Amino acid sequence: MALKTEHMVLNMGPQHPSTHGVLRLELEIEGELVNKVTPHLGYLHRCFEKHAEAMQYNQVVPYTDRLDYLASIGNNFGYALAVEKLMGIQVPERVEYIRVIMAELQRIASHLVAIGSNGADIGALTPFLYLFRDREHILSIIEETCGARMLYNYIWIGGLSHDIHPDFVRKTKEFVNYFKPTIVELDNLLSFNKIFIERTANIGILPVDTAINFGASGPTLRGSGIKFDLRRDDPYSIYDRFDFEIPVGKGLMGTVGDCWDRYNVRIREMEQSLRIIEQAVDNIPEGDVQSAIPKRIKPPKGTVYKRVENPRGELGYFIISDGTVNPFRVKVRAPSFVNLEVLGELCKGNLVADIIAILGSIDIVLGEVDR
Amino acid sequence: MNQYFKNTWLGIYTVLVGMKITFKHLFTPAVTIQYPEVKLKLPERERNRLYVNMDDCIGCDQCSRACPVNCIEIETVKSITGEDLGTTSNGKKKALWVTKFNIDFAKCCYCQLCVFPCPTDCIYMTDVFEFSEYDRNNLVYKFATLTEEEASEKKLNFEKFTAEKEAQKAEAAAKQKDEQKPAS
Amino acid sequence: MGLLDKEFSDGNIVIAKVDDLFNWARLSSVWQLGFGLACCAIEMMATSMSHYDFDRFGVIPRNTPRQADAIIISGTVTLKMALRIKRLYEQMPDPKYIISMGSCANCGGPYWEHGYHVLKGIDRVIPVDVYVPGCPPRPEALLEGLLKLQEKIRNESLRKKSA
Amino acid sequence: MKSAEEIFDILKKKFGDAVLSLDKDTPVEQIISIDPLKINLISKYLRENPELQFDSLMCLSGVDDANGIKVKDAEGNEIIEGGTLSVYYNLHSVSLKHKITLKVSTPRNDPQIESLEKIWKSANWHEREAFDLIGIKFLNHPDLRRILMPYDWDEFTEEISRHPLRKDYKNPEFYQGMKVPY
Amino acid sequence: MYQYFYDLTGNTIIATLIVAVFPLVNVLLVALIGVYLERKVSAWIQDRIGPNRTGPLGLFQTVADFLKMLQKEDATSTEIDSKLYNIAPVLVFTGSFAAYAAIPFSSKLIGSEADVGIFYVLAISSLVVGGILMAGWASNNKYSMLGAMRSAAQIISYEIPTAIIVLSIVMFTGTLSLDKISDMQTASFWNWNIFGGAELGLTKFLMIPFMFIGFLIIFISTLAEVNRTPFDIPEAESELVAGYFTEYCGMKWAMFMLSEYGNMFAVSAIVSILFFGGYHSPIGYLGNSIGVEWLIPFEQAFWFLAKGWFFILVQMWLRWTLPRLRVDQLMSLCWKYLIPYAFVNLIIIGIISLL
Repeated sequence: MALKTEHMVLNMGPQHPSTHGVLRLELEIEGELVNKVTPHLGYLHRCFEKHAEAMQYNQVVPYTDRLDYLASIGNNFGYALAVEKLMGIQVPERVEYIRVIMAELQRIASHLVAIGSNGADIGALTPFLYLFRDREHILSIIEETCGARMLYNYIWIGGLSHDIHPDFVRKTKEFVNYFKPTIVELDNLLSFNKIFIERTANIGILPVDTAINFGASGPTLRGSGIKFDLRRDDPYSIYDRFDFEIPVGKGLMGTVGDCWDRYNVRIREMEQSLRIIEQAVDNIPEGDVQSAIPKRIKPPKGTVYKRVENPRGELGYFIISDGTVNPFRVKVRAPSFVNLEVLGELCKGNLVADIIAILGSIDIVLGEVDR
Repeated sequence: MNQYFKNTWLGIYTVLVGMKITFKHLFTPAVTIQYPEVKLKLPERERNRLYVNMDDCIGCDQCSRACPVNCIEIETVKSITGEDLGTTSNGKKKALWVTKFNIDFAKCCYCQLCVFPCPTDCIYMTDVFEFSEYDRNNLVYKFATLTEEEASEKKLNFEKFTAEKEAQKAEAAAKQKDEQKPAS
Repeated sequence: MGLLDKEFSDGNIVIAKVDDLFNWARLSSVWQLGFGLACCAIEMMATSMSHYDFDRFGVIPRNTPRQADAIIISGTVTLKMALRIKRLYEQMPDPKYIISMGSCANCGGPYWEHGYHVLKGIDRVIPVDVYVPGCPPRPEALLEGLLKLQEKIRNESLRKKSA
Repeated sequence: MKSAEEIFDILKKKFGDAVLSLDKDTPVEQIISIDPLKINLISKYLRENPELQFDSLMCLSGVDDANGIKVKDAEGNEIIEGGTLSVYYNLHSVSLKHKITLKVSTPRNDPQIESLEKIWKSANWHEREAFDLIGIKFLNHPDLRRILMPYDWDEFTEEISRHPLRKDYKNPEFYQGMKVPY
Repeated sequence: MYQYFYDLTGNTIIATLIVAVFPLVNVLLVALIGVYLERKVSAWIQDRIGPNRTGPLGLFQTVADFLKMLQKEDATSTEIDSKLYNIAPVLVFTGSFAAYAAIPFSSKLIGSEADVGIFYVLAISSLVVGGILMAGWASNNKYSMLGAMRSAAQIISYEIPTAIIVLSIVMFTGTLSLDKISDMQTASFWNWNIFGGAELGLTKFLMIPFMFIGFLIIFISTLAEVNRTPFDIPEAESELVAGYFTEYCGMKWAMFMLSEYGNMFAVSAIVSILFFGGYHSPIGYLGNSIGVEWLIPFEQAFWFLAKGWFFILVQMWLRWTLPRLRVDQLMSLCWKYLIPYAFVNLIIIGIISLL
């Protein structure tokens, strides 16, 4: 006869070192075993959508920065593409190239934080610091061009806020050369460390059909072994011109779709981003980056849904225009928001320590979850 | 059983590999920038505290309208005929007294949207970022060069001027009426 | 203040020296509550990383409020979060300090006008010692804010406690 | 790959009146309007039909159409009466790679839409968000609570400040003793 | 040592005091320097500088931390079990400090030359578990509770491989006294137990690989006993906030830290006594060669401290390299790997020493 036991409710967050911000998880635990996870959001709900309704179209760009603050360029990119699609603007080649390079640099920077904090959650602090050190290189490259370290307000509707800095191409190439060996070092230090593998392999397995049904995207979806990348499957900007692979989870250390696969997909994606940058950085055509910026941004009546592949997944902007200078409604389909929903499914029957590993491997940014 | 020994070996081996890497880093020089003593040279496009060159400001209010945050407050008073406000450095004639030009840096989001529309390039971003304060009110920067007395004087002047003008207008209108009356 | 709960009515040389010593101890080991809110949290993390190295100033993150001396409010405080921050603040032992980092924590920042769910300045809930402007502030700016805080602590005295 | 017209024809044939119209006027996106209380049946069909296979719900956006009449209430606040609230569904098929946008409209004074949580799990939080910010009730939703705003928001605020993304929303003065406006 | 100082001073009280104070000073110094070194080592590994603004090279950083903690308010929750809550840090500290009584710093500097030295150390360090459990329970905090439970399970499990390896050394040397074990490894590093002990012959060479395995096992398991990474799950920062001392602040928390660093040194000392010759110099004594007899105990103390610090540094190095294990993996590492290996090792060492 089983003893009657009571479940303990453990509140993780909003202030907790590894909830990546102000997420609150309500864990129902039995000893260390987790029976149920209920995420509570909204501790960083900053009313983006209300602000967007009160702003003019170009004034929304600084606010999009603050959604996914680790990948601001990607946010700007998606928003600019959406409004451009609504207005039918064709941007110059040079702008396209710079946008792609910037977005890929930002993708690397964002993955660095994601990988690092995933490692730090599991207890390896040193790789985290190494990765932040490398991220600093990317920030300084972007900073030289647009003047800010994190929130760039760089990609505008129809163009860019600044042309690239004269040193940009040289520094980017230097960075690519610098960064390749550090990926190898990271692999040796963390990815193939036995303890790290033990902690992440076979943990939080996400089957493909569940992932799709939950709308997961980005590395979370690709970690489950499906080749789906918007850069390839719904090409935007000029991504169809570049040659790159889509890394997917293969179950190298355990089962397909476990934490290690999601982690590994991010590292391999950084390598692919380097490839794209290498291809693009030599071919930037001449031109004026601000020539296509409309004097007055007043899109016609209509709706548009534009999605881009942000580091965390599919970032979609659903914009309704009523023909005035202010958007009528801007809804953000934030990848973290949707990916986080999987957490409840993944965590059942795992230990408390695994929750941290799983949450780290999903890689959420609370600014985007709560908007 | 094989797996058992393989695990043991992998455990020890990967730990040693990791230790080798960190050992190498023990002797790599630090990348730290020792802030108060060493300061990085910031790039020229650096976006930090705004500065307004009031000599060039014509009080057109464009920056304030471009600001997504509404952190720029501008109040202007029209100049009266006869007053010479001078010209800006790119030759624009000033026509407004700027009595208030406040930027609240506690609200500012440093997006640079206010810089682009300025017709005289008098508002721009500098690389000054060290301006922490003990009191939040000190973060409201007042750029207007006119003192409060001067500002109120200008306001009064303008009111007087408009009043005079109104009076003149009224007089002229009355005159016109007077002139029109006999004609009809 | 633990051992030193008695207030001293008027100063003398000994107290002044003890003051200096204790102020020095407090200002050289400001342990922050490891706790990030929003965008600024990333810059706060960058400050503790290799490039800027918070540890040089003796600042290390402690995860529990019981062992922390300072909170760096790094980002937008929402109404939902404000009550939790207040509770964290109350759990910290005296003497405790608050650095408000970034526009959002200072007064709501970009969200001050239409932010229906944003607290317009953390000083509406807990007292703030230093305001660091910026959106987000550069890591150097945060360090400068910390230096300002150290300056403030240096001028404190046993006779008149500020916390 | 199927275009919006083809999908519309398939749906019209199958469901008749529940599928209202195909909106072709908008510049970039074509929208199929659907009856709010039949959306779950149609969605199920969309997902399970081998020709369509819409296996993923990309986005679900609640919108306040603000097409009613603006009136002043007793306290002088401008509120909107009548009109509709809408929900847009952006669907996508990972396997067939086609997209479609659905729209349902529901009266503002009693907004009710069938929940899609059973069909696409991702609808769960999106619907909670629409309930939270716009105030649309999703029928048969397993856990229809606020998601972004505080759970006790209703206790501290008046009727007009319940759902912040409605166009006639007015900020409350205080929440739990904290002043809300600047 | 007591006898030595009694002869020197002729007063029991003074002799007792001196004997008691020396390890205490050592523990305090270990904590002071240890915390500083920890921060510096982590900084160097992470390409940083570490504390450098408090005093020259930041040397006074820990002093400042300590002075600051003195000033902190003793903030507690109202729901605590205040008796247990207050006793816990003292108990933990006592446990780790009491172990020093039997540790020989040099041939003269030894608190008690008990014949059951190593047995005593193993026994008394288990007292820490009680303190930790008390702390976890009394704090009335779920994180503390989880941390305390983890800690109890961990320390008790890892005592088994430690004890087995100690047993094999005891079997090999034939004594429980730490002083005697050290004394057997005198003269040269070639005589250390890790190199098969002092007796030359075939057994010595057969012994070397198994002694090495023994050393690895005891190093790993003592690492786990003092809750250092990769076995720091009781205070796992990213999971349990701060583990069993989540609710402690100010000086009470400092007691925990003090005992943690005291423990670190204690286990390093045990490892160096069992395998690395204890206080004996690897290269012979300066005092012997120049004929100054009184210099030898000081040299011995130096070598002992040097060995202890070396292992502390290795512990730090490991800490800043490795991620942490999960609680069940920690257990399986202990029961499925360390204990079988230790047992086989014990049997083989037994057979070899019979040869």
